[in-house]
Amino acid sequence: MSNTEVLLQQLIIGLSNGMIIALIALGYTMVYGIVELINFAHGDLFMLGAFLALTVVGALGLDAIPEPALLSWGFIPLLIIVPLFCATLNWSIDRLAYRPLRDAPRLAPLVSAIGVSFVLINIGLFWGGLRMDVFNGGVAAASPKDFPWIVSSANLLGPDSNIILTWNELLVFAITVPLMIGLSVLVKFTRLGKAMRAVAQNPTAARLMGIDVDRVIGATFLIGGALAGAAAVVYSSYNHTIYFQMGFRVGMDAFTAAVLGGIGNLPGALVGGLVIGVIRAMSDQYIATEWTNVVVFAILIVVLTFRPSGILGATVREKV
Amino acid sequence: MSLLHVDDVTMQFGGLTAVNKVDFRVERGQIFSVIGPNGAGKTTVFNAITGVYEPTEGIILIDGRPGMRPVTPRTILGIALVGVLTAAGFTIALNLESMWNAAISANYIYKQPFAWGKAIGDALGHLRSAPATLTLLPAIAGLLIGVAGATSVWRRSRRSPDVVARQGVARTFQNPRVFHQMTVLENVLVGMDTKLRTRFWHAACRLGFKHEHCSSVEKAMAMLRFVELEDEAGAAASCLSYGHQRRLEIARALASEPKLLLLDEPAAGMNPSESVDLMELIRKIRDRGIAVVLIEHHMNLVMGVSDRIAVLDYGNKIAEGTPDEIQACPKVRKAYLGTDLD
Amino acid sequence: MSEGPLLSVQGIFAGYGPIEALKGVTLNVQRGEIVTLIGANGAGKSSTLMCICGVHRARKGSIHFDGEEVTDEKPHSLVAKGLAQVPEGRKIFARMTVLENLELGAYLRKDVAGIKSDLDMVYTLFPILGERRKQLGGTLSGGEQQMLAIGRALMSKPKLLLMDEPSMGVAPILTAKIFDTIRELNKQGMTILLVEQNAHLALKLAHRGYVLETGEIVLEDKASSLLTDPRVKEAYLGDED
Amino acid sequence: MRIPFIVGLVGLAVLSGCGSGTPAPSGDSNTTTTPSATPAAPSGGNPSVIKIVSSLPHTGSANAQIMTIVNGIKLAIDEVGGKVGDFTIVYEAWDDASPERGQWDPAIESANAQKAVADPDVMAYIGTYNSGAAKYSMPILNNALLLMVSPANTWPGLTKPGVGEANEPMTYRPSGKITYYRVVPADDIQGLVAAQWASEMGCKKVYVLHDRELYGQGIAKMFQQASGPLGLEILGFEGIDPKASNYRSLVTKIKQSAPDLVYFGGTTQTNAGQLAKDLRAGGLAVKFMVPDGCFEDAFIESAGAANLEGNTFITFGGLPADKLTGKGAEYYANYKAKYNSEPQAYSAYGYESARAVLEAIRIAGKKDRAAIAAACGQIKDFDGLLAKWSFDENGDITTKTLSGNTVKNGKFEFVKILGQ
Amino acid sequence: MPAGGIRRILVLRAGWILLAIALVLPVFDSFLPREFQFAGLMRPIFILAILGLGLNVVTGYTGLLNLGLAAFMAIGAYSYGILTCDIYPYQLSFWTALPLTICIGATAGIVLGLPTIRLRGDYLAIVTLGLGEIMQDTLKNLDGITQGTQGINPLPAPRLFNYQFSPENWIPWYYLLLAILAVVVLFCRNLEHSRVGRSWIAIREDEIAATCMGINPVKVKLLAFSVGAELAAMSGGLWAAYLGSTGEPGNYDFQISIIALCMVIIGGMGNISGVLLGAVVMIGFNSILLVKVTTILAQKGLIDTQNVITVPSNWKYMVFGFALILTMRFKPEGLLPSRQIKAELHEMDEDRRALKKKAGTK
Repeated sequence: MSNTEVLLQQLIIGLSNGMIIALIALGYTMVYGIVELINFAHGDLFMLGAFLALTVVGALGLDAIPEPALLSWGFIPLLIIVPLFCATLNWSIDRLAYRPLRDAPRLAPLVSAIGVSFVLINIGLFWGGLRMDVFNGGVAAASPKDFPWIVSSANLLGPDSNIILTWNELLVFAITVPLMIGLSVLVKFTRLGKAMRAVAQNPTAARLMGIDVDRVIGATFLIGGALAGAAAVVYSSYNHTIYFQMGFRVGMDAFTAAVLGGIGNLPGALVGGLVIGVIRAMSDQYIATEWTNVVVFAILIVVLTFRPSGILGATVREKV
Repeated sequence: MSLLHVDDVTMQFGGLTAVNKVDFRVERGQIFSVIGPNGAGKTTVFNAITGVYEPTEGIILIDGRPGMRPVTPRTILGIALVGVLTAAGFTIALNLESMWNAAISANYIYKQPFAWGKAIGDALGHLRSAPATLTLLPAIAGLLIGVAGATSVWRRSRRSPDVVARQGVARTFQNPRVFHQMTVLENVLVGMDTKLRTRFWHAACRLGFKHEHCSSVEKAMAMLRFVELEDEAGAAASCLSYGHQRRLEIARALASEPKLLLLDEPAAGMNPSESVDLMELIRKIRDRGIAVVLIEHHMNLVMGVSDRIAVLDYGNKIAEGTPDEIQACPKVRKAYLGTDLD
Repeated sequence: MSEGPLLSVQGIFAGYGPIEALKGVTLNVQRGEIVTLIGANGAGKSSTLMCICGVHRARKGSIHFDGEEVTDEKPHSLVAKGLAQVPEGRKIFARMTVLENLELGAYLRKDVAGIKSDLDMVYTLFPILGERRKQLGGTLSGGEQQMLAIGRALMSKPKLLLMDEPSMGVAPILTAKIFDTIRELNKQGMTILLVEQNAHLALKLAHRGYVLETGEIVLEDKASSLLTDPRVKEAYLGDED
Repeated sequence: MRIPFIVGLVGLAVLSGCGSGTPAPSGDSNTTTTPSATPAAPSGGNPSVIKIVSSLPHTGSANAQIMTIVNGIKLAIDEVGGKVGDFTIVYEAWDDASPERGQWDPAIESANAQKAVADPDVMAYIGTYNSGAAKYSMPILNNALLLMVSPANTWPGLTKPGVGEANEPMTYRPSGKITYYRVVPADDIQGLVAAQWASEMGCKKVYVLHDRELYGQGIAKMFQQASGPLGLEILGFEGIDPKASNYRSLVTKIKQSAPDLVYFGGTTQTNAGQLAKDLRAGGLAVKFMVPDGCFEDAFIESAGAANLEGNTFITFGGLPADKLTGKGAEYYANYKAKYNSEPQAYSAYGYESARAVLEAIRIAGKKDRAAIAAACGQIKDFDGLLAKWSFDENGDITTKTLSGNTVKNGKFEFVKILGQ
Repeated sequence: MPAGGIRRILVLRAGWILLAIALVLPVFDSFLPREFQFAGLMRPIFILAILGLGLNVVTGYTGLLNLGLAAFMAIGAYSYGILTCDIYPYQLSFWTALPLTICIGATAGIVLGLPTIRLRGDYLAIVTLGLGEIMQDTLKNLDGITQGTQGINPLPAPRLFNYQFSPENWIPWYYLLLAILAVVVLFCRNLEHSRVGRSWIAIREDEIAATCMGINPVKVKLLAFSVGAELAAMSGGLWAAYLGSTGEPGNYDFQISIIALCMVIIGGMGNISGVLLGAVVMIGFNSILLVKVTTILAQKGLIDTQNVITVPSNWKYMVFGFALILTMRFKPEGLLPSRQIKAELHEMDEDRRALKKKAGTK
């Protein structure tokens, strides 16, 4: 492989990974923007989404298809069921664990979120013990699970090309980009989007406008959950391994992306995700894999030294 | 030299000019009022004076000194030091393991005595023989990042309220900002912070701590007596009524023994009789030799107590003068007071 | 539609934590009148309004609006029933345009044509808002923000308008203008409950008035009578004249 | 309202110590124990009962493997009818993992060791699963001269001088006596054998990866050390992040250097499956070799059988259960009959270590820790699962039988015996 | 209000009550049947309580959310390990190494805090969270120095006069750690009631108002950050000494930071007795109660190896999680009421005593 090819290949890998990170980061940033809560359970919600995706794959027999077609039809039910499930779950979590704490001290919902995260991890562990074929009869509940190929792995650039670009990478973009555009449109132009922005800026005033604040916050969790579900499907079909503890690391990457881009800022999440994805790929290639995490956080600290509110974050001027 | 110089101060927020070329002077022992409609930029001027905001243009001098951290040789030295340390840090970080191997692992034989001198020599020798990409490059990068980072961080915190406060400026806020989780007495003690000398280790081990603590508590009680809050000294500040919180804020501000006191709408939410008491209090503060700058809407209070008044409208100063001059000024009547003052 | 007062508050108690802010407040607002609630700071005026519009929950007592019991209703359903508030300190959405702010006022309404005509009505009432419709709310001056807050409340087509300290922090010249607008609105048939620090101005404007002291109604009368009441004069009007 | 709540929670914490159940036979309080060079075993307990405990991580990822080890131990005890001589053998399976770790926890492992030392009935300690955990319990147990037999520790430094750190293994033997034995061959042997096998298969250039864990990095280093003399060229030696979501960037980098074989020192839990997948997805059709940490069904499950088919090679310090003969075949049949399931790789070692403990008790013939620990070292030509074996002077098992395995049709397939 | 008296005593004297219980606990414990004894398991509580007190300074007093305290604990443990273990040339004793460890922790806190301390709330949270993660990576990668995942062992136990502490005998350890904890508590209490503590709390309550009073926010926050780091490093050093090994770098992970955070919040933010109670509840629940329950269930044979749901240890996360959620639901301000309540009870004893003294002299 020539050096240019390597660079191109790493860019493709970095951007694909970055897109997935960005999709999860959106969930963090939306929830943070509206209730100022670091939703620690978000990564684990994403993990449960991946487990559901695998369960659906097993139930529909998608794993039995030996060489999947370009785009397996199975993708469509996955993309409906999993986001729906994650959205509902996220909404219920908000309803049961966070909503009662709206007036509590600031860190109380954070601890509650950590608690929820533990519960979800435990559910993931049990889920891995399901007596289904895709879970190998549930004997090794805690082991990583293989997520079968449901999209063709044939190289689109031809079998002899050194650079690998498959439908898997394209699918990441094909799902993520429209979701992001849709989300921006929703927040900018729809009635719900306006209500969300109003609640984020001033909940009391929003209430006086006749906005049901709890419902709007619920809707935000719903959308954030759906994004996590979509991300779970994309992640699983791209990486093919899921395990019950994966939420923490993926969630941390996503949260870092959200902060790097400027938390509460939707385009910021995208920029942050892509930057982190690309840095990871480049560090793996040109520095050393074992130092990649250190490199990412060193860059985060340097960026925040010069831009304390993240790349796209606006400087917040406190009203005195 | 006047106590406070505000010269051609302009404040812009994202293209919007909140304050436009405002200038005024406050003399020692004077009560100076700033009036004007809401949004005219009065509080913004306060924030610029106290260092909460940095003015886009213009100069603010307190007792002839700008209210920001001065560029001293120490500052430059400090930034240079951060740069050098970052450079050294980067270089050592990149070579840490190999230096350790050269110095410690290579020289130490299990449970044998260790030659420290040789180890240090070996470590430096190793660093000298390492390729430039591992020594010079990180050192230069570290120096650049260190100096740039330190400068950027220092510049951001250059104008900080604490610098202004240490020059003898204290203030209150439009909405009282007392420390809710503290007692009333502790609130005042926080105000005295700049005057206290207790160092960290003294505090931790209670060395020579008692004496200063007792005298500061005594002073704080005197402040509370001055604003007639001594009965509430042990209560949580959050339990105070709105009016009491305002007085607590004044006591806290006075505790720092300021030369200049800025009061942001102290009479908001007071009924006329309370306003009269407040007027009295402000005069008493002035009599202690403290200059007072006042933002207020209660015209009776302003006119009754002020030595001079400045009027702001849409960020511009439209008039300045004694209360009588201001009341007579047609421009002010038109823009602010309304033609019939009833 | 039922007869009787538009709004009737019966002996409500409310508080924050251990502190009792309201101790049995009772008041009525008849259709078409301006009622004012005056009192010192901390007397519970704002708390009363917050209870009426459902943001704060009353511990005891009942609230009837337009003949219906609404004591435990949520703010959004009260807005739907025709109750709007111009909150204390204006509470503009600073990072939204003037137009978006006004549109949020009509959040619960579905009649596109009605919203359009009301928007025009607000623009005629406050021409400055029309000029600045694309500007962010946070960049308006204090008086303009107050107008925007009133306009925003009007966009929900309320039957009763609650106003909390519309003169607070507004230049005397603008205060007069805002009070003129209130009078104008009332002439067009709007019922208004006005909470005001500036007792003198408020009593001059209103038909009736209540005086609130430490969470209790201590006086209730025609506004003109209150203006001359010696107790009121001493405590709230002072040497204004 | 407030007080009952606080009191309740404090009470809960206090009660946790009391629990419920029948009080155990009382003995001297261990508070009177004085420290000294000679161990003072707690007296008391039931003279006719000998307790064997195991300390293995029941929580988390290795759980399935651990359960079959525990079953193996139980099987060995059942085979002797729960009695050795006049002593009734009692077995307790302790957990050295904690929920927040998701794996073994140093605090719990060392607490387990202290608990075992304090209990006068405990005469043998089977464990640990992880070599890292053994470092905590070994000195404590050794000081009390309590026999410790590990079914799974493979870090060479635990027994062999000169392989690990400068102070290993003396540091684990404060009493100066050997009380720690293991029934698995250590990693230096496995690393060597793996390198030999790679060379036999005709590989010239190798890229070595490891998971930066004690086991994985250790064995990768052993592999690297053994490669030099065999003429294998090491193209790279790199640690991976076991929590990363994929290794495609790394695979691209490896691809650039065009190796014949990628060796990964790591386990299923440290993402061996993901690495295998990414090697294939990255279009790198080279041989992939992993050590026995991946010799469990979970590896095939997590990697996806298709990704391993034919070009993945696994070394294992023993034979697969169904390839055992003689005593081993007997064990395999009994296990399947009793538990109605297939044993996993290390189950046989659980069984073997329990048998070694029972044999030591039999040789000692009395309930005395020092005697039993010493007796274990005297086990010679024991009829083991693989062959007859003894413990050498370090406490290592003398068998060096390793098997080379591959994956065929979604199952491990035995290829050959290595290292003989 | 008859309960008021008890409540008052509980709130105001919680520290003394806890100390008294801790002092007599080993005696009480020795009367319990052996398999139910638990006082020996209390030692991790003391060590982690120091960590909790460190976080209390950073998060409880100063309001900086630090999610990477484990990094400083790791620094402490590894510093202690390198300074004492005989595979390195330093080979200091416990009593020299521990203060050095604390100094290293404080320095690390300042160095790492300098570029980040100005970040607002949640940005600092993510930076510290990242710090916690990369510290493990760094310690693993520098295996030439730290032995990587081998851990540094054995580490010498302390020696006091001619007495050598040993892992077998837990009673001396118990009292040693209790004494160190008591010193740390005293240290924190002195700070809390001094100018330093006041400026921390002022910064937490209202940063702008505090700065306008002349408090330099950067200095004050940095001080708090480094005191937190110092206490964390201390607990790391003690932890390593207690276990006789630094353990793997992976042991100092996010879970440790989270446990410390939960201790502080469940106990009651900014309240020393609350943090101590939080430590007892959290660690007691985690390492004593759950372990005992599992053992009892295992003895009763209620475990089916083939089914993940019937293994009790698999439920630990669930129980732990629900405990956190429910505590926050019903006691969001923590188990022990904070300073606020104390203030409402008019009992800021320190100032009150000073006041009384003044009244007496006049």
